[in-house]
This record gives sequence, structure tokens and C-alpha cells, in this order.
Amino acid sequence: MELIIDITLLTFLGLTALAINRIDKLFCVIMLSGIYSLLCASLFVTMDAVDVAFTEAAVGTGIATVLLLSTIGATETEQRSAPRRPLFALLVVCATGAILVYGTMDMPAFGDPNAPIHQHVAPRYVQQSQQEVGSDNIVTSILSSYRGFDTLGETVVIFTAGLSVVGLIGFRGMQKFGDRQRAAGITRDEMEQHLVLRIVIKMFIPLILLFALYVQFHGDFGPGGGFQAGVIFASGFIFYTLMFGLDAAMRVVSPRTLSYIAALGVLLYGGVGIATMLMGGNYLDYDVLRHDPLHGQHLGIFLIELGVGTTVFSVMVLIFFAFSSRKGLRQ
Amino acid sequence: MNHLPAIQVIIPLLCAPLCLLLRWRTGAWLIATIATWATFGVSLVLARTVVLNGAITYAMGGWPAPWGISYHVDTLSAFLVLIVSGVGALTLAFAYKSVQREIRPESLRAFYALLLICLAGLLGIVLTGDAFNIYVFLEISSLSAYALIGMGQRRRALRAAFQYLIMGTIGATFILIGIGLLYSLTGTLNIQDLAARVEMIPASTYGNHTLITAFAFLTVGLSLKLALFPLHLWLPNAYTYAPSVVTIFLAATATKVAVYMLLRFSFCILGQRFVFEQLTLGNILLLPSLAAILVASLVAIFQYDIKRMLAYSSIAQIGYMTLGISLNSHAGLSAGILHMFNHALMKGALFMAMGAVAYRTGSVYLSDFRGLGRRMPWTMAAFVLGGMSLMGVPLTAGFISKWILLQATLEAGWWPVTAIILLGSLLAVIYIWRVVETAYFNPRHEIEHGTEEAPLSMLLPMWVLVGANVYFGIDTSIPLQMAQRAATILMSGGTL
Amino acid sequence: MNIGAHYNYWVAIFLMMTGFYVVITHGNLIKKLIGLNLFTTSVFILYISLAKVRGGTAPIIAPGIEVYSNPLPHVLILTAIVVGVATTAVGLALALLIYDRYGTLEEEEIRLKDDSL
Amino acid sequence: METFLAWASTLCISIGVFLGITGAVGIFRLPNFFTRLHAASVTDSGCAFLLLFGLMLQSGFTVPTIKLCFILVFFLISSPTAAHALSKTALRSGAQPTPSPREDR
Repeated sequence: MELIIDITLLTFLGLTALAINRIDKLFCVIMLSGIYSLLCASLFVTMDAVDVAFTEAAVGTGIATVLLLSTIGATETEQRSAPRRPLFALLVVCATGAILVYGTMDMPAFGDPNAPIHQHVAPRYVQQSQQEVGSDNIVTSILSSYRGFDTLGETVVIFTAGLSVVGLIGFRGMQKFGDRQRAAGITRDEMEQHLVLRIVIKMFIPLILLFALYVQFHGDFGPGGGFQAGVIFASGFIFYTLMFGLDAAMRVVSPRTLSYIAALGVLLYGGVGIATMLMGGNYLDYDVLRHDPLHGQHLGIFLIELGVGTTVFSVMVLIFFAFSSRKGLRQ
Repeated sequence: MNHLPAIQVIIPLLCAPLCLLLRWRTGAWLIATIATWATFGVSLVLARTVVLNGAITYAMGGWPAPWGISYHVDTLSAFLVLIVSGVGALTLAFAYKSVQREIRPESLRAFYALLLICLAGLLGIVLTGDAFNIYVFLEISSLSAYALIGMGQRRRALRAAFQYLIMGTIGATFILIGIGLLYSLTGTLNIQDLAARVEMIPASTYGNHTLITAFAFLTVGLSLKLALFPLHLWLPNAYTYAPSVVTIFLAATATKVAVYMLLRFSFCILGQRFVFEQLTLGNILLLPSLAAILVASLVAIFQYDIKRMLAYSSIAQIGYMTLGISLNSHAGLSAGILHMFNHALMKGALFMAMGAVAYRTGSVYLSDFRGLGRRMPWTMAAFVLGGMSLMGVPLTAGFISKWILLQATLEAGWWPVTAIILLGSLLAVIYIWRVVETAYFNPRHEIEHGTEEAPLSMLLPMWVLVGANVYFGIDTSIPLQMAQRAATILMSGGTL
Repeated sequence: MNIGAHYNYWVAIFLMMTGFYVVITHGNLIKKLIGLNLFTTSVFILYISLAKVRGGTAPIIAPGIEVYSNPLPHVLILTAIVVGVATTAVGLALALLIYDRYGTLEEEEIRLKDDSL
Repeated sequence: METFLAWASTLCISIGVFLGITGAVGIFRLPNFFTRLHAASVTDSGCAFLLLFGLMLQSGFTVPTIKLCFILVFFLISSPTAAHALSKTALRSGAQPTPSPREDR
């Protein structure tokens, strides 16, 4: 049964990828890439990677698609050039692919429980993480404790993306009210036109935010955590912006505030590390935060997940603001 | 407990958000400068500790090595950290005036924050003892580099940044594939653990297919990142159109860190025997390196944008480094590693001179250099000395590494290669001379307004680097010993 | 060596190469970024395939379950996904600015505009 | 009771899958935007509803059922809204609700 689902999903993925290559209309391509991510997420679920699936769905299908759409909204919607040097590229690609296939020859079979990858490091996580870190979700334990430093890096990557977008684009286009309103494609006339949409969105936004909080604080027990929560929280704001205009959204939270929140999130994460250092442990060693190591781990994970969540949320909204302010300039 | 390795990365990493929190723009520069100098200070202490007491291992989060991420600092990493943070500190000192002119005021804080993050990323790559952590910090440094390059004034900067983003991400993804394959073979990500387990992999007569593929992907991905000859296309544009300060910083550090990763992966994980005897990395690297030295130097001669000329010269210099690696001998490796240090010194000085010229004249075309020898005597003198180091004139730092490299090639009995190195130096003489000739012997036709020397805040860091070029050309003991010790460690598989 | 045991990897490789092909051949900057996304996402499939254990379940500890899939690749890929979206965001910001300054998103036209100066 | 629930759930899921396929075929075969939207909404409402209901029958009174309920409510609100927004925008940007002679096959 699982095999059939697997093969169907893989076939769909292949077809979607080929379609992305063929189609010239960027809108369609973006939609297809969203579908591709969703299919990937489903595939990840069949392969037991629920956390990854959750993130891929939130990021690939949600945020990436929104960003891509707001970019083509401010630029062009059609690709005008034919593929260049297709034969040469085909040669390169086939060679690379052939090397990779050659590389899989000595790999253990798919799902083989005796493969070296499942033997050395992983068993400790599976068997002892609950005693050592105290979280049911092993992925959360590894993410925030065993490999917490990677996650700090990840948070910095997101922060860097936010900084880059702000540094490159800036908010020069957000000065005038009319620009901002047009930026989100809203005129007063349209606001009245989309009454149903507005009411439904008003209804949904609190639920979305609530769900984000659930994901944030439930990461210890089920799939989810700071990153996914931040993305979902941001999507609530993006919803609001789309419907009520950039201006209204910026009155709720200004870009400056957002950049402060993002910086504070990173500082919170890094600060936890410094605190552990001052209290006599290694960097990000949560054991020392409290008398009982397990409580310490719990507190540490709570704090860093909070840092990740706030940074991701504010950077995502910030990037969206910057992109849609661009659209206002263009019109 | 010795927290130095963690502190080294944490300082720039956490000062970056601080830059953003301030409303005072000069404050951002101040924080960045203090942070980089603190980083440099820490790196000095770290290098001293490592040289005196041997390698340091630091477990992040208190989790022991294969389960958690651990930092592992040996002489090679300490040496690279010294280069990166030293250049970073001098760049920030140089930056204030230049950035004020070249970057939009509202982006200033983001600019400094990104610069700090880029520095932290590069340091993280060098210090970490975990293969996947390398990927994460590689992306931190690359992502900030794309944005920094894109902040250049001319619109071509955007194009260059985008091109770099595409090629850099392809390279990083190749590296990700390579790391994944290694992980699938061994079940671990820690570098030392990986090395021990790679050795135990049972191999058929042709070696393990997966391991060979992992090696291929890592090498191609890293070659993209270090701009090895046929994969160098992103580099000239990126260095030419980036803001002066960014060019100084990236030219002196980024490619060296990529070379470091190549060394780490091939010597400390895959093992010298596998990489050089079975897969002949030496021969694979030799041809691109020689091609880089010759072709890139030739192309440099015909450039009119001097920043672009120096960028091509960088590609040639990277060729010297990879040539040193391809020799697969202790002397060759020491030469390659020492050249990383010396190249950082000379390219730092040369690009700082470019920054100063751009500050005064607005562009760095060859025609702008007319009469500059008299108008900006100190800057041009720095350029001449840096250029001499680049050519490898005796009593400059560049001479030492080239000399050792020559000896290494002679030792290996590669006469034609020796000839090509000498030819490369000759070509360097030609392209540096073009600038010198224009600056000193080609007076401007307009009335001269006396000197328009660059401000002291720019001259000082520039001359520190020039001084280092001369000093380390005369007293070579410190870098040479460190490079030799690093080479010894690499030849023994990173176990010392 | 048996075909059924590796099909998952091979499809992932096929997807990767499709993405790689899109990046190399297409001149439209946005299409290039989408191709890049395709490429990296397919690498994620490769990693997650490596993590699967036959008969295992999602790595969330529950009573009565003995076999879990390997959680470590999941963690790595979570990080990689974030890196991917960050790269896309920076790439799109650059594309937006390129459109501002050049008036086009086609690589060839951008090159012509620069060369004509 | 058990077997009845199992059968009922199988029935619901089968009809749901059938509706899903119908919707997909409809999107390809129907002539213009509005008719296609209609086909899509068959998938959105009928198919999704029946699938979720079938799953609920299988899981009984447990936490997953509550989660499925939430999803169902979400679907019941969001998909008509999306269809509404789409059709309104299409109408405003000039699509004709009746098939034009050219499109009429």
C-alpha cells in the first residue's frame, strides 16, 4: 500500500518538474512549484518525516509561493526567452545524474534497518533523548539541544535573509499612503467588493494565530516548533495585509518594530547560550540553567524556540512588506 | 573551562543584531569595529593556545562529539581564523569613510550587520568539527556575501550578485549532496569520526562507488566556491562591482576559506591515500591550477577596470594555492597554506588602495590613474609595494610562498610547472606595471591641485597591511612555522 | 544490487537533474530561482529517503512503538529548508532590483543592455 | 457495529475519490472558467468532505477525529470563499459566465 502511494507521488513529482521546465507562464510555474512542495511534503509524511513535511508545506507552499507571486506582481508574468544551449545543458545534467546513480550502487537498500546510517549516532537519539532532553519529539530534541548550534545558524540564516532584503530594497516606497494601498492591490471600491473575503479572513486570522501558538508550544510533543509557528504566524499577517492593505498592516506593526523583533529573537537565542556559559556550562548547554538538568533543558528549549519563532515571524513579514511595497512603486 | 572557540564565532554573530537595534548610524560602525577587533584579539589568544598546547575540542551544548556539534581547532584552523579575523578587523577600520560614500545611508546598519554575519560565517566554517555545520555556516557567509555584493552602486552589481547567488547555491547544494552521501556511508557527521569510519569502509577493487561520488560532488562544489579555473565565472564580476569594502573583505578571506574546506574534506575526512593515490586529486587539480595561473594572468593584462584586473589576478593566485595542494607533498602544502596568508595580505592592501582611489576619483579605470602617483603618493606607494608582493619580489611576503612553491615543484621534479610559475610571476609584473606606469609616468593634462591623499582612516589600515607584507617577507618565522605545522597535521590525516 | 531497492533514490536524482537543467538553460531570473528550488528540494528527498527505516514510524516517542525512522536527517533537512527559503528571498529581492534598473528579467536582454553602454 | 462503520467509511472514501477524479476531469474538459471553477469546487467540497468524514468514521471518538473536525470546518468555510473570490475577480476582469460561441464545442 505504502509502495503504491510512494510511486504515485514520485510520478506526480516527476510530471510537475517536467511541466515547470516546459511552461512559460510564470504564474503557472509558481503554482506548479507550490504543488511540487506540497507533493514533497506528502512524500515526507509517507517516509515518516512529519516535522520536515510540516515545514516544507508551510515554507514551500506558503511563504515561497507568496514571495514569488509578489515578485511577479511587481515585474513580469511571462518568460520571453527560449532555453539556451539545451544540448550542452542536457549533457552536463546527464553526466551529473549518471555519477549520482553510479554513487547509489553501493548504497544500502531503501529502508534497510541495518544500513550504517541507522547504526552509529542515531540510536542514542532514539533511545536516550527522552531521558537526556525530556521531549517526546526526538526531532525537537536534536534540533534544539543536541544540534542546537545548527539551529542558531539556521536562525541567523533567516535573519540574514531579512537583513539582505531590507538592505537591498529598503522601504523607500512606503512613504505615501496611496502607494501602500495600491501596493496590496486594494482600492476603496475593491474593499467593498470583497466583503465576503474580508469577513471570512477576519474570522480566520485569530484562529491562524492561535494555531501558530499551539504549534510553537506543542513542539515538544508533536511535530512543530518555533520555525513552523513563526511561518504560520506570519501567514496570518500576510493574510491581513492582502485584504486590508499595506498601510493598515504597517499600523499594526511597523517595519522598524519588525526589524527590532527579529534582532531580539536572534539575541534571545544567542543570549541563552551566553547565559549557560556564565552559569558554568558550555555554549548552549541547557543543563545548567536549572538545578535539575531536565528542567534546564526544558527551559532552554522553550526560550530558544521562542527566539526562533519571533525571528522567523518578523523576518517573513518584513520580507513580504518589502516586496509588496515594491509593487506600489511600480503601478 | 576554555570557551575561546565558541566566543570567537559568537562575538560577531551576536553583535550583528545589535547593529540593527541602534538608531545611531555611526554606532553600527562602532559596534562592528569593536566586535571585529575583539574577534581578532580572541583569535590571537586562540592561535597562541593552539600552538602551545595543541588542538582544542569544544563541545557545543555539552554533548560529546559524534552526537552533538563540536568545534575542533588545530593549527590549520587557528591560522585561518587569524587571517580571516585580522583582515576583518582591518577592513572595518578602513570601512567608515568608504562605506559612507558608497552605501545608501538607510542601508548602513544592515550593511555592517551583514558584514559581521559574513565574518561569523567564515569563522564558523573554519572552526567547526562537524560536516553539516560547515554547510550551515557556508550558507550564512554566502547569503550575506550575495547581499553585500548586490549593494554596489552600479546596476551591474545586482547582476553579479545574482550570478554569484545561482552559482554559489549550486555549489553549496553539491556540497550538501556530498555530505549526505558521506553520512549515508558512515552514520556520523563529526569530521574526526567520519575519517575513522571512512577508513573502515570495505572497498571493492575500484573503491566504494558512493565514496567516490561523494568525493566528486564535494570537489566540484568546493571548486565552484573557491573559483577554480573553469568554474570561476562568478568571481570577476562579483569583485569588480561590489562595494570597495566588500571586495577587500571577500577577496582576502572567502576563497581562502573555500580552499580550507577543500583541504579539510580531502585530507581529514577522505584521507590522503584515498584522495591522492586512488583518485589522483593531484592530477585533477594540476591542470586547472596551471590554466588558472596562465589564462587568468593573461586576461588580467587586458583589463581596463583595475578592480577587475585584480579579480583576475586573484583567480591566478588561487591557482598557486591549488597547485600547492596538487603537489601532495609537505612542502607543497606548506606553500599553499602560506600563500593563503600572504595572498590575504597583498590582496587586502591592493584592494584597499583601490578603495581609496575610488573614494577620491569615483572609479578605478586605468585612465583615472594618470598622475595619481603625485596626487595620492601614499596610496600609490602602497599599491606599488602590494604589487611587488604580488609579483613575488624578494623581501616581500609574496616571495616567500612562491619560493617554497618553486622548491616543492623542483623537489617533485616537475620542471615544466616550475617554468609556468615563473611565467605567471612575469605576467603579474606586466599587469602591475601598466598601472604603475600610468600613475607615475603619465601626467594628467589638467592643472594639478596638489595632493588629494586619501583620509588617514583609510591609509592607516592599508599601510598596516603593506607593513605586514614587508615584515613577513623579512621575518618569515611565524607564518611559515604555522603553515608547516598545519601541513604536517594534514599529511597525517588531521589526527595530531 | 537490486533495482527495487534504489528506485526512490533514482527518482530523487531525476528530479534534482530536472531542477539543475532548469537553472542552467532558462534565462528568466525567476524561472532560474524556481529551478534552484526544485534542485534543492529534490536533494531533501534524497536525505529523507536515507532516513527511512522499513516498518518504522515518525520519530515521536509513543508507547508500544519500537522502531523509529532515523531522526537526524530530518533535523538536517529542516535546517536546509530554511536555508533554501532564505536564498530564494534574497534571490527574489535581487531580481526585483534588477527589474527596476534594467526593466527586464531576461538574462540575455540584461546582458545586451549592459554591453550597449 | 464495527463492520458497519468500516463499510460506511469505505463507501464515503470511495465516493470521495470518485468525486475527486470527476473534478479533475472536469477541470480539463469543461469549456470556460466558470464551469471549470464548478468542477474544482466539486473536489473542494464534496470530495474533501466525504474523505474527511470517512476518515472520522474510522478513527472513532479520538483526538484525530477532533483534528479532522477542525479541518472540515476550515474547508467548509475556506473553499466557498476561495471560489467566490476567484469568480468575482474573473467577472471583474472580463470573463463571461456563459460560454462564448467560440469556446462552445
